[in-house]
Amino acid sequence: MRFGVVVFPGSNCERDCFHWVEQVAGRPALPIWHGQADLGGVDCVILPGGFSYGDYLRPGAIARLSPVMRAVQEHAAAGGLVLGICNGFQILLEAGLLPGAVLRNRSLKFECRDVFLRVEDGGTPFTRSCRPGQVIRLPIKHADGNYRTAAAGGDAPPRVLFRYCEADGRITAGANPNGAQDNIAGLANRRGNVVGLMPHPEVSAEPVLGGTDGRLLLTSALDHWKEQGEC
Amino acid sequence: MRWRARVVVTLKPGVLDPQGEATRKALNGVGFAGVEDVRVGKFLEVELEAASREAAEEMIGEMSRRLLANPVLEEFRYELGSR
Amino acid sequence: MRWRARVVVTLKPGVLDPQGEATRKALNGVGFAGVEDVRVGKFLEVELEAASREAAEEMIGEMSRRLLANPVLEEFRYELGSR
Amino acid sequence: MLGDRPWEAVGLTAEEYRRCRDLLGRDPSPVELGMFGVMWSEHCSYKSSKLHLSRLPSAGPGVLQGPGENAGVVDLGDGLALAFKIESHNHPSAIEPVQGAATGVGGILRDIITMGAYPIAILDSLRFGPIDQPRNRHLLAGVVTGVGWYGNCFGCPTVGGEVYFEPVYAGNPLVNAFCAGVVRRDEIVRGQAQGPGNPVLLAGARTGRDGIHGASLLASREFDERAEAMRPSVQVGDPFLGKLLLEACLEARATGSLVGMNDLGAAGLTSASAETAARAGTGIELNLDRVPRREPGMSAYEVMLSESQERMLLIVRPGAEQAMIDIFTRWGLEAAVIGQVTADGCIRVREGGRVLAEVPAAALTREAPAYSRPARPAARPVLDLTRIPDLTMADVGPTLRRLLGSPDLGCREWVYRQYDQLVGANTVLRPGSDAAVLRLKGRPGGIALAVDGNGRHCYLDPRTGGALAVAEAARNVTVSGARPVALTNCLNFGNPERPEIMWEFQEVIEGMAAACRALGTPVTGGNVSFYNETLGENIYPTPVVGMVGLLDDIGHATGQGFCEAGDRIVLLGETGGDLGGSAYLKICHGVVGGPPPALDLDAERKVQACCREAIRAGLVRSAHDCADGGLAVALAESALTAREGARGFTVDLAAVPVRGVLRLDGLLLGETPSRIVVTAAAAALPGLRELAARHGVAAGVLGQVTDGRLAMRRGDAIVLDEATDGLAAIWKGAIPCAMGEQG
Ligand SMILES: Nc1ncnc2c1ncn2[C@@H]1O[C@H](COP(=O)(O)OP(=O)(O)O)[C@@H](O)[C@H]1O
Ligand SMILES: [Mg+2]
Repeated sequence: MRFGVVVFPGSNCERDCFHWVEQVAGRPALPIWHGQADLGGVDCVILPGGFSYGDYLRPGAIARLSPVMRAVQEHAAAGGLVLGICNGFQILLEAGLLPGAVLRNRSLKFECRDVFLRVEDGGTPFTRSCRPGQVIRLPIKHADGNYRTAAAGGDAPPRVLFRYCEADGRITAGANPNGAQDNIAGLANRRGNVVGLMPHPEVSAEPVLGGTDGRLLLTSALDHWKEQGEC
Repeated sequence: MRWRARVVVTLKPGVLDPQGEATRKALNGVGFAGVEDVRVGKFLEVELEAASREAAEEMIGEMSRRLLANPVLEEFRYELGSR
Repeated sequence: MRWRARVVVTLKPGVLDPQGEATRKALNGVGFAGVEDVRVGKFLEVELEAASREAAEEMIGEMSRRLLANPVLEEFRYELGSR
Repeated sequence: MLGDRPWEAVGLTAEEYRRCRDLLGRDPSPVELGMFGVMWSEHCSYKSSKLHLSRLPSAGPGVLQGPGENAGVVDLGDGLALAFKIESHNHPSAIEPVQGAATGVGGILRDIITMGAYPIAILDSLRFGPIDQPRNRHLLAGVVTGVGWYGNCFGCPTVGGEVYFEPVYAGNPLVNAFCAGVVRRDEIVRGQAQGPGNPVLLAGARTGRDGIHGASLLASREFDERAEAMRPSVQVGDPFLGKLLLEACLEARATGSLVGMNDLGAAGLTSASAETAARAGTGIELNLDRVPRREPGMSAYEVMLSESQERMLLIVRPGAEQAMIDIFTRWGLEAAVIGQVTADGCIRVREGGRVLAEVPAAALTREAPAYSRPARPAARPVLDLTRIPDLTMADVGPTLRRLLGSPDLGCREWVYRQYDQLVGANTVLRPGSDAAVLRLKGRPGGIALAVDGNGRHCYLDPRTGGALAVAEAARNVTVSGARPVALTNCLNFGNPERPEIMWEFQEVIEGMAAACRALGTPVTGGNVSFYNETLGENIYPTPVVGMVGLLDDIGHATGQGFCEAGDRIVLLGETGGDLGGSAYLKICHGVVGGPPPALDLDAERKVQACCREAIRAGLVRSAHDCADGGLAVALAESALTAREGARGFTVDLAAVPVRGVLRLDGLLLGETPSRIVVTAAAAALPGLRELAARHGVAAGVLGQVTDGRLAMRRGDAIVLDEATDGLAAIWKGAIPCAMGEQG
């Protein structure tokens, strides 16, 4: 299975994503430049965290206009796997690949700390090796993670994958680090092939860094791929 | 011709506004008790070159929809003047 | 009486505006070649209670100086309307 | 045309003006005078400090680059090296906290990038006035926002730092930023304009009117109303552009055609060209018509002095120009050939065909004035302990609560939560322990980093205080499992034209030098910030030490928090009960006086060697030094930052190794240095005892790790019995409450 990581101007977790893929999948990921019109034939494209275009205007607003995003759209439409982490998630929201939008954190501050997440849906390629209801620990580091569904409301609720929770899995206001609606930390499109989340699995996938739950998203993707028998 | 557009981007009514809320609290906190509500938006000044007013209006509307405002939570309005 | 003030906060002329600059480049990049300059500021809608227009004006000016605008880098202007 | 007192406009004295006229053999042109003004400013010329700085030891086995370049460099082994440096941005932060702090971080990052290194860690050392005053809260909030904004957006983790609150910093907050970066030994870049004929490029952001005279007027003068009027000269940072600049510079280096590189900071193009030329013994000819500008109508004077951020000067091989320009363009940055290296040693500035300046690079740098300013010892408040009643056992609980709930000793999480501590995927020990520890990918080892400097101690006895700063920084690195190897320092002082300030400066340097020699940690560089004086009030002499330590095995990384109930708690080192200058006297009695804790460098060396060996031998599970708040606060911190199930202790104070008979307050809250609280599994005790004996270090087994309560006895009298949760709430709430963010 081939992974690619898109590099936007101002991305700053792309190196961490390369390292993560290398650690977990055992092979290097392909760098994909924001100006590229194609994804170089990767099976899973990762939009990394950081501050693409400085988060100027709105996080992800400028990045989603990059040439590479058309290729990402087509990849997603064709059922290809897409994972957006933090700023990558924000870009997917701005691009309309995932529903909703984010506002500034309730605290109006950048928040960097570990959070507990309850896995709400083990049915996507990125969560299948988690038990539904399983509680995992990952770090967050963002200033704009206050997730909101569309103002009008009307449209169907998002397919929620992760919610901020207490260590024991209870969903409480106290466990919500940014004010996100319904403690939503990550979601998928209906089909499940496009996933975005605010927490950072890529810096929590090695014992030496104090956590390994970050491996789950990639091991899930790898299992999914094996099952498709296309490895 | 050269134009200057003033674009105001605001959150749609009903969308919660953490910044506005914090600003109101801060204002009440330093003695502006009379402040009941604050909403924070963006104000953009765009200088552009366009053949006609229509062309300029066209451009501004287009760029506001595509970039300056997020259709999910925000709305925009603008004024156009010549320079 | 209840008033609504619209406060516009902008960077002083000459102060670097990285955000405006990035926005201009982005707009040029997606085909809005005519865009020559973008400056990004804040737009605040403040609803307040004040005895008279003078009192309201007084309050708005005061809070803009103290909180809404950063006197080092920004300047502000406002309009006042009754609700 | 320059008026009859031309020197005043650029912050020089009549004497200094005469000196530059002698060096030129004529009157300086307006542009030349501006160049002298900034280059001979205190900030750029170190004219009041350079004669004394030479007293600091700067050589050592692992040192690959000492003072004189943009950053120091130490050897990490196997062809890898670490570049690191600390810088102040005090006055800009006082004027505009967010941008001042942000551009301070941007500046130190560029110093590291300039060495060809990839930045992997930032630490910030901050000083403010008491935060019960709104202005100080505003400054703290703004500075933390600025540090976070730049570091987070740039993508370099902020992994540690310190925050102090003292009235003396109300008018002069201190914002010191430390950065470290990794570089392959054979890829280290120097800030040297080698090779006459080599093209000189200016890359990064366009040049605007920002920060004109920042160096000479803001950073090199005492601070008063006039500074308010200089506000328009505040620079604005762009971390987004800063990150692009990093990527482009790394690519430029990789081409092999990069000869030298220097960031544009204080004194902008003037300093970058003069410094690179002077270091290489060459000259540079600049054609200002080629400088990419942000605004029309800028004069040559403004272009030469602009402090616009995110710019780099590159010296490249002939023929490589276009390749370089292409790299920067690809990253969306400006780059232009603005001149070339010459052999005549002159900085020559042309515009519109005219030569506007022609100054020997040496005249702007090496030949700058050097003053041995008069120094006079100053009396310091004495401490009369007879006027301060000792603590009764009943006082201990309430006192500990008061200390842990004070902004001085409260948890710093409110600050470091606003920083990305993790980007880079190297952070092994995050903020919240004595030092930060980072792994080095693909290697067994890692590095430890800490910044320390207790201004109160330095005020009470500058020489001892200077030594204590080095000792504490080394200790913080040691207890984290590393071997301290070298340091950088930021010397924050008042007005050097005052003899007592010069005395403080010289004493601090003597103290630091002695500690550096004793602990084997040379000084590879740093920064001096004078004129931290507002309306006659000077700050405490505040040397901030940024210490680098190495771990051979990342598995040795050791935190300050207790690990497991049942582990034995051992105190290494003797307690002298030194109350002078303690946090306790300041917070609970409003007293800042007496001699600071005495430092025995030999004892310090021994206790650190012992702790390191114990960690390497796998004998200890946690280690935390006793600093502000002494033994009681150290024990409490280890419990408050412990793993689940180990959040408590029970100790017997009778087991504390003491020097003489001590008061209870001195025993619990005195700040005797050279003490380390370690925990060890019961089975490891004999080994630990034996090790301590071999190192000649006193070791007292105080008790053991428990969960839920902090309990102290003295013999069979109860001294303390507090629920951990209650204290945790007070400790964690200290800064949020002071900031008015929660009840
Ligand atoms: N300004 C800051 N930025 C980041 N981390 C900080 C800051 N201030 C304090 N910290 C962290 O909080 C912890 C406690 O700080 P401090 O009490 O100064 O430690 P010590 O007394 O061991 O020097 C340390 O891990 C330190 O790195
Ligand atoms: Mg310590």
